[in-house]
Amino acid sequence: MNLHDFAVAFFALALTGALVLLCIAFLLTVTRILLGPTLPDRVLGLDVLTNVAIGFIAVIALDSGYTLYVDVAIGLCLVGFLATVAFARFILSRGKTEHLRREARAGIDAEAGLSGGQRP
Amino acid sequence: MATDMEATSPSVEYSLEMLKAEAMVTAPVAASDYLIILPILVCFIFGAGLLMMRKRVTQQAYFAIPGLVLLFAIDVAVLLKVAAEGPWTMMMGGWKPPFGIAFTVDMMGALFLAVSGFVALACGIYAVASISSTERRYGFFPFMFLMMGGVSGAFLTGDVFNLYVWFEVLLIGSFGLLILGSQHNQLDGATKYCFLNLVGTTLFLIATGYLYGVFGTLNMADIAIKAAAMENDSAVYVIGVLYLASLSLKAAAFPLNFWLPASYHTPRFVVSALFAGLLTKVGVYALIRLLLMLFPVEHAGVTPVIAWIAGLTMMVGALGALAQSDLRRLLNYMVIAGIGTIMAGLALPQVAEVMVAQAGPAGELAAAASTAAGAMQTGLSGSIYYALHSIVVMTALYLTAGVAASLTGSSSLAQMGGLWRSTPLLAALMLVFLFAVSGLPPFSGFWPKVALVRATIIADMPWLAAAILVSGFLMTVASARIFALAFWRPAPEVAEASGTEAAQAPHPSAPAPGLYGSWSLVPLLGLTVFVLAAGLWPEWLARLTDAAAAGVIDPAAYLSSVFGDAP
Amino acid sequence: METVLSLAVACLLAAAVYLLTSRRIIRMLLGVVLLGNAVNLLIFTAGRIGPSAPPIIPGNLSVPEGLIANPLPQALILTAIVISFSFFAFLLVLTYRTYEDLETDNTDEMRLAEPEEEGLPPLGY
Amino acid sequence: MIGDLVLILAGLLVLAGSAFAAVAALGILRLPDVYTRMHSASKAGAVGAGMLLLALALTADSTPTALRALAAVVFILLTAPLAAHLLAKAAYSVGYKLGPESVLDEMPPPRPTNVGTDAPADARNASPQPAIDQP
Amino acid sequence: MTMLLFNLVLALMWVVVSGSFTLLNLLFGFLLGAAALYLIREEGNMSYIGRARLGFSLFLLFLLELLKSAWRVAVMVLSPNMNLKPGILAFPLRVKSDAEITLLANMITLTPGTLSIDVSEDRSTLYVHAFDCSDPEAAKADIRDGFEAKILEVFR
Amino acid sequence: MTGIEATNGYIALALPFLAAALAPLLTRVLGQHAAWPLAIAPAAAFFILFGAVPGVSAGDVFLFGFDWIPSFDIRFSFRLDGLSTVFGLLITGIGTLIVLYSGGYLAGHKDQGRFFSFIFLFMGSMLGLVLADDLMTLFVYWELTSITSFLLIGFDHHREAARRGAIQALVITGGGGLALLAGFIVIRELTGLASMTEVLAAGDALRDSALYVPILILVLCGAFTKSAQMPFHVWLPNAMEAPTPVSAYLHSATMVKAGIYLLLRFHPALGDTALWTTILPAFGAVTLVVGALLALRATDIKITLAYTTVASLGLLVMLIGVGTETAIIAAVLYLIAHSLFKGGLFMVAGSVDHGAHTREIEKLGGLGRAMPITFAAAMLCALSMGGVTPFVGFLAKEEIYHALEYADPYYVALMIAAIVGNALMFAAAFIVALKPFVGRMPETIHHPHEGSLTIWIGPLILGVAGLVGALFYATYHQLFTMPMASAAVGAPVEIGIGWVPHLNLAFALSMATVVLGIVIYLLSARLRAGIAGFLAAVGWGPDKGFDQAMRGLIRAAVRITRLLQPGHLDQYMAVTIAVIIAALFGPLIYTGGWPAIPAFPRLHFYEWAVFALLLAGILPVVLATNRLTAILSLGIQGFAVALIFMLLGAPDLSFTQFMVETLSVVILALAMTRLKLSVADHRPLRDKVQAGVLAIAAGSGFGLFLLSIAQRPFDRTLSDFFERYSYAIAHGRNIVNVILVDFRGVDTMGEIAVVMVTGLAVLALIRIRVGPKGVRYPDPLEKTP
Amino acid sequence: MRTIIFRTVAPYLTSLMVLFSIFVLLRGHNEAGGGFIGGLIAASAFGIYGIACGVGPVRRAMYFHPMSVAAAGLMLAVLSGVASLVVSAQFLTGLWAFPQILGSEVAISTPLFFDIGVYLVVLGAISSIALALEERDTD
Ligand code: NA
Ligand code: NA
Repeated sequence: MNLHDFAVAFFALALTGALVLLCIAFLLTVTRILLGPTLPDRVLGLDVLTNVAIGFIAVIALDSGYTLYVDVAIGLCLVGFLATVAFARFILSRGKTEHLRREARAGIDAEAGLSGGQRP
Repeated sequence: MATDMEATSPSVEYSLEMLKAEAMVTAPVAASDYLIILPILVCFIFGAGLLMMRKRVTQQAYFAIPGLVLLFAIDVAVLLKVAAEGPWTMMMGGWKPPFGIAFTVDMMGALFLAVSGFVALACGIYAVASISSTERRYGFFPFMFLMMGGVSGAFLTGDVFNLYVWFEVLLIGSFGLLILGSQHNQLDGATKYCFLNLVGTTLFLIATGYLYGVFGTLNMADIAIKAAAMENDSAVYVIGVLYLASLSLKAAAFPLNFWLPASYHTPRFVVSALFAGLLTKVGVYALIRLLLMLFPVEHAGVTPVIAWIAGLTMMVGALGALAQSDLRRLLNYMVIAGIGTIMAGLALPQVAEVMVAQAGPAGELAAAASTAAGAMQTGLSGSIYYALHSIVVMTALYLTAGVAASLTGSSSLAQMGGLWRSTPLLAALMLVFLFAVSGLPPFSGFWPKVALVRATIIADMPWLAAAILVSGFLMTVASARIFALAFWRPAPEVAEASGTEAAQAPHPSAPAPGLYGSWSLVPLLGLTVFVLAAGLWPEWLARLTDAAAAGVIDPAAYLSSVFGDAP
Repeated sequence: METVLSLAVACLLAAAVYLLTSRRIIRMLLGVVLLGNAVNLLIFTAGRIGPSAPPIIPGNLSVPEGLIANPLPQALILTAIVISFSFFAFLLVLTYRTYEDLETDNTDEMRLAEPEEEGLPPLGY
Repeated sequence: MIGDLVLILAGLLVLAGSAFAAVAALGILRLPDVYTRMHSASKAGAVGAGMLLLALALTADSTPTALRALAAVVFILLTAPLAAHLLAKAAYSVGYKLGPESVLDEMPPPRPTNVGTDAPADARNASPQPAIDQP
Repeated sequence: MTMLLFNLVLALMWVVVSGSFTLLNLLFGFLLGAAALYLIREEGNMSYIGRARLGFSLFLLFLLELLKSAWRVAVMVLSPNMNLKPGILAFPLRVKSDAEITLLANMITLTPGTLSIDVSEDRSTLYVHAFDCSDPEAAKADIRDGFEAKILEVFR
Repeated sequence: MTGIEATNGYIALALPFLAAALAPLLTRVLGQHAAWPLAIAPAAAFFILFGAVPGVSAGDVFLFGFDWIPSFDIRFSFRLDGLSTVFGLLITGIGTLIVLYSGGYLAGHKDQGRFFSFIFLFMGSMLGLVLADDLMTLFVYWELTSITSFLLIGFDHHREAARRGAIQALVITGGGGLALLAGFIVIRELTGLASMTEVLAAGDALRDSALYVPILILVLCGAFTKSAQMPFHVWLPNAMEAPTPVSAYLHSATMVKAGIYLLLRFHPALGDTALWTTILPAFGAVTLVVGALLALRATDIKITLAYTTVASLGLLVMLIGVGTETAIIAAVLYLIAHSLFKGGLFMVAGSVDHGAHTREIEKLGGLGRAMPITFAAAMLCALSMGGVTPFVGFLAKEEIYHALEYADPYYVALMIAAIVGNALMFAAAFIVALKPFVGRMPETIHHPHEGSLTIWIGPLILGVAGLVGALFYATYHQLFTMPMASAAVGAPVEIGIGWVPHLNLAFALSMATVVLGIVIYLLSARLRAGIAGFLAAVGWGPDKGFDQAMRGLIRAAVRITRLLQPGHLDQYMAVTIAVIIAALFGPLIYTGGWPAIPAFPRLHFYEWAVFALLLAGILPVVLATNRLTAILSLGIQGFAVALIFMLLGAPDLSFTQFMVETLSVVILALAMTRLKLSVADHRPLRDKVQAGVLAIAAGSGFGLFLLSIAQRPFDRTLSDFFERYSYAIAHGRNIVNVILVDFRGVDTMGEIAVVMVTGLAVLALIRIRVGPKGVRYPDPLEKTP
Repeated sequence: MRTIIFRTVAPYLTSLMVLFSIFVLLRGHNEAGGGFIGGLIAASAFGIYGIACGVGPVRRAMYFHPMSVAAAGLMLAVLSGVASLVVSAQFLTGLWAFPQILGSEVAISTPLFFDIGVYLVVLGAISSIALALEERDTD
């Protein structure tokens, strides 16, 4: 096995490994988004999901050889940021109303051990 | 200029001209052929232009009305050209069929186009008098032009997916018009209208996706040819029925008509008028185009279903009209009844077996040997005629009701009144429109109804003929009630309207009394001209609708306009 | 792949229908988004899943090299995506305004266009 | 030779990047409160994606593509801290408290009047808003 | 001046991103950049010079710290027993200008164990969330002597 | 064409319409005197038609017309034969008098011009109806008479009774009209007969046709409703709400005769079958007797006359139904006589009303001195109506009894009905014509006076005409009755009956009728009370039934409409989706277009992971009880879809999907910022089950059909074309983008129009606002440079 | 969201994104991208600017009302189709010119203007929506 063969084999293996890791990352991130318990947690989850997706795109681009997929990744960078900003803004605004402050408290309760999401 | 530039381009291969000859329609286009694209261009350019000047509310009319006049003139020119020369096609982008998007206009499309331009002009003139500056500022005219762009595109396109796009254009334009004003009932009505119509267009898109999956093409002429070569394909059958469902929803046919009575009475009268005239008819048009022209075999298979839809729609519409106490909501149901009548003409099978049984009893007398094809031709011609009539008359009715409501301050039958005394001309126009919508002679609704009854009787569907006549009867009752209660009856005194009625605030979207001047009568008179012309001297229109129906049943001219004479 | 995609379409559509038949407009809005995605995948699948090479002609050629993914459904879907996004935006703002003015997102409680307490029409003449 | 080394380097970057991404995901799952999770997201997440894009840049078949991948890395690095900051600020302002294991909080509690008002803090932002729905 | 500089940076980025190293493309990028900057003309009143020179060194520092930071997070997350003592520090700022504060805050976020949450309204305090608050003063000193010092050195 | 030029025919047909157009103007200028110039129009039409009489009485048939709607094979054509010409003469002749009468009767009325217009429109319609040859031409005029009578009956529209009468007339006659239309269309389409001329020529074939029964029933529906046969008669008395000239014209001489005309017209073609001779006499006899009894019961002289009209129509239908030559002759004689005397009597009633300001029989009396000419006219008409010689009524009555004098139970029954009916009508005639003028004048009447010339000239002429016709009976028969009867019989007939009584059974019965009539007249007050008591005991009649039917119809309509349009979006949506599912499964099951069972898909593990991600995104969107979780999960499934696109070679799609999905979630968040929505979001179980069933059906159906389509061979021609020319001609390497901006650029044009309109619509939605409490906010001003 | 940090960075991010959006627009004909995506990115850029600095600066930055921008875009797209009518070609037929500018060949074509029209429409309409919503939020 010369260097070239090794490099190619290693790279292929690395890609497979990366895909496995990224699939795991997807799974974990989705779990956080679903578990919550607070809105910032979920938004954070979505932010990480964006990053993982960017990485996934990069790996698929490497795997398939269609490097033009990098453009998709760039687009995702841009709007991923926008999404996080907008959600931050959303969280900030929802803090305004008394009603929602109750929700916020409930969210903190949930953080303190109560189950998330399910409340009358 | 272009040829110059191309010649100097180094990256263009020497064989570019050869390639172009292979892929493109290279012959220069006759100036008159551009007519086919002009309705959309006019709508878009005027719509966009008016949007740019939307803050100059007082000047919009000087721009919008000439635009609508231009649109109507172009539409008429298209009609005249089709009448003189038959269907013609323009390939968008110059790509050969079926690769590019074809715009093909035949008699049916041209008729719908011309009448839609006509009512748009009427509504535009009416709107100048009735639409507030706020509503102009927030885009009444752009919405209207863009919606007309969608309507015109739907009538002109020869490509199924493109038809979907025009549906969406007209739908979003109608959304804009529907919510303009933001009255509470408008918001409620718009919610129902929007969600249900969205489901309808989505179903259309789904069917189109399947269609592409089966045929690999989107050009209507191409599909017609390919479908004719397929024998009883189950997928085509399913697709045909899906189109039927989707377009029935667009056309507000029972049992998919919920959105119409839930919303049409909520926007401004002129908007209701425009909607009532056009939107549902686009659905009917598309149904004829797609189901009857592209899939005649599948259509023949579902004619009993369409007959049921037609009959029930007529009954639902007519009974609904009787059940209403508000004039606008009553008119909503009249729209539906009209759709049922139109659908009756689409319920006639194209296959000849049906008539064999019929030939017997009348055997010795059957001088005019009727065939099922004749039934379909008559019925379809009647349907198209009725649809055109319905476009004009429903528009006219809403507009007239708008003036009436502005004069009486209400659109409730219980509170309107005295108009026969105070505004006899308006009342007379209303009466003409009411008789027309009821299908009484000598107004425009009568002849198509005769044609439809004839066709259903030839096709041995007497119950459907009975349904047409009974719904006409119920509409007559409803019309007579409208006239008696809102026009003949003296206006209820304020003291009389005590108790619950006086306690109620006026209908929120009822316009202020006396808002409109005599300007609003101009479009009404124009519409009346059509109603009378199509009622007293119907031959000009009957000939056109006959040609339109013939063009659908035997689309050879349509196909050859797309692919040339050699298929 | 078609099988899985059909399944995905089925799931998306089922979810969309489930949400669209709700009384809450917010939920219906979510249904609209899912419906849009379902249709897009449907068109994509109807255009068949062939090779996964993107339909882009490499810089040194004038026609694609080998087989590529079917470009036409992609273009159709792009149009459809844009349109459904526009509709979504409109419906969302409509919902927002409806909620502001009518103070509910429950369609059962919105009875302005078709009020509950309608009397009979005039029975006289 | 160089190409092979680059390929191996890219392989290493791919593995490291995906590992960081997975760690970031694990981090937001394991860490106790939203603020600690933010560390994981903004650092490991950004680095993970960045490394994978870097690997793409290394093996890209054309310079423009490689440069675009690098531009994407820069963009991520530019925005990741910003996103974390905004989210953290929003969460804190609204009143999402630190987790119970926290040992210190020197930040003043959110003032009710200030919470989320977004009022312009200085003259520069005092752009007049059209008063629309105030009768 | 600063605008011109940033405009040039934009033009260069355009060339990089579009991948066509021609004079024309640079010119085009410059024009586009100018247009893009025109859009934000109100906000572009930065008042420091020499950013181009310093930017690069800062950026390298950034990258290094970032890598370290990510590594520490990874180690912590993967360790079976996360021994956390998190909390929020109030860090008194010496840097004053918007740009400096922004730079510092972003750097702090990308460095190990810390994350900027907010700047007080009077711009005197930066609130920082830290993984390890067992010794707050030491942590603050780290920042003061590290990044803040560097920024002050570079900018003044 | 000999006797009459087609042009003259068209002129005669057009004259009333011309007058209708001129009437408002003339009335504005000349006031009530406009009646004189206006009367020229019907008079001229009368003379034009009279010009045809010599030819017609010689048995000629004049046909003229032109192709009206060749596309529908409909002609605008007319037929002048004995039947139509005499009808036309009655219409125009009496019409002339009515116009004059209206001039005086409505003198000074502010809507007199409008009234003239309507009555001329009606006259034109009626004339067209009787002259029409083409069935559709006939029908158009038929419906026009319904429409114009609607306007005339509702002329005094401020009164609810007038409005009710108008609606009732329109509903009943209009409804019958639709049946007639159906009948005509059946004739036209299934037998190929397009005109009266053709129908008359094909009588035998028609009677033998299997379609005879439906055709007959449909035609009879039209005729019976128009000619007020029981139980459709209710509209006629209620139509008395119209001004008296209208009653005199429409409800005596013309419109109600349209049905009779139709029966006479169709008699040669459809008559003389068992069905015909059963249905018509049955309806006719009942109508005759009931109408006559109701006439006696009425206290308003106009109503009395109206019911006698009903009775007369019954008599006519009965005679036509009997259908023998004598019966038809009798019908013709009676028809003309009736037009003359009933028109006259109605005008008399109007004059009485005009002079005494009441029409209540109990409050009338002693007017003879004050209104001598009217009294004279009344007596002339009444004598004719009573069948007294030498009046045309006598001729008719004699012939009627001739026609029925057979010792056959069928004829005996009809004869009894005829005698009873005639006697009752005799009494009614004198109640109207004699009682108001003789005896003591009640105190309630002040200053009774004779009307102007235009008021009394009409009834007098009609009364005299009835006398003259009988005296010069030979000419009368020659010119009018024989041509008419010949046309109605379908063969030339001779009529010889004169005013000199011959002692025969008919005369005896005639005398008996008179005697019985006198008795009834004398006992009229008691009889009236008796009938009224009986009716009160019954408590229900078709008139009440009409109201009940209308209300029932509306109530039923309301109930059905509420059921079908309950106002709940979720129900609308569920039904809509259920229908869509049916539309999918119906043909799928019917044609068996199911997919083959697919092999297990072979995907990479990461592809499975992406699909799992999709599922992981969908499930919480559906199931989450927390809205925010649902919204964020929406982002997850969107990402998954985008990744699927990318994996399958669609970078543009993937790019766009990422952008759009994220932006959707973002604007959802932006909009939700202000909504004080509760985060919790529960759904009742019943809802969930219903939605779940629909969801599973829709999902599985569309998915299966998609799979079955994906299993078919595919035609990739279009894409091959795009690939070949994308770069070569369109200079683009991204084929998808080239499709978007070039190959299918028009799609994109529409698409951006959608985007633009969306922007504007959102702006309109947000900026125009009505506050929650209905407060209108000022038009916001935007501050943009 | 008017934190010092965000406000300082946002303008530069915005111009960077606008630049990138134009890049995506112009290369769309040959690689992934195009007017729609470009327009969305540009609208996102203005969205970020708006969130950071408020609606007023965004409105002033765009100078024209966003809906006018959208209308101009539609007009441009339509007119680029009309151009082919001038040379007697079918509507929307692509016309190409490859002039030499400063030594390099530049492709100017009606499809390019069409795509720019798409870009403007999307930019205008989406910004208008975002600004309208944002305005409602911050008053
Ligand atoms: Na309609
Ligand atoms: Na519609």
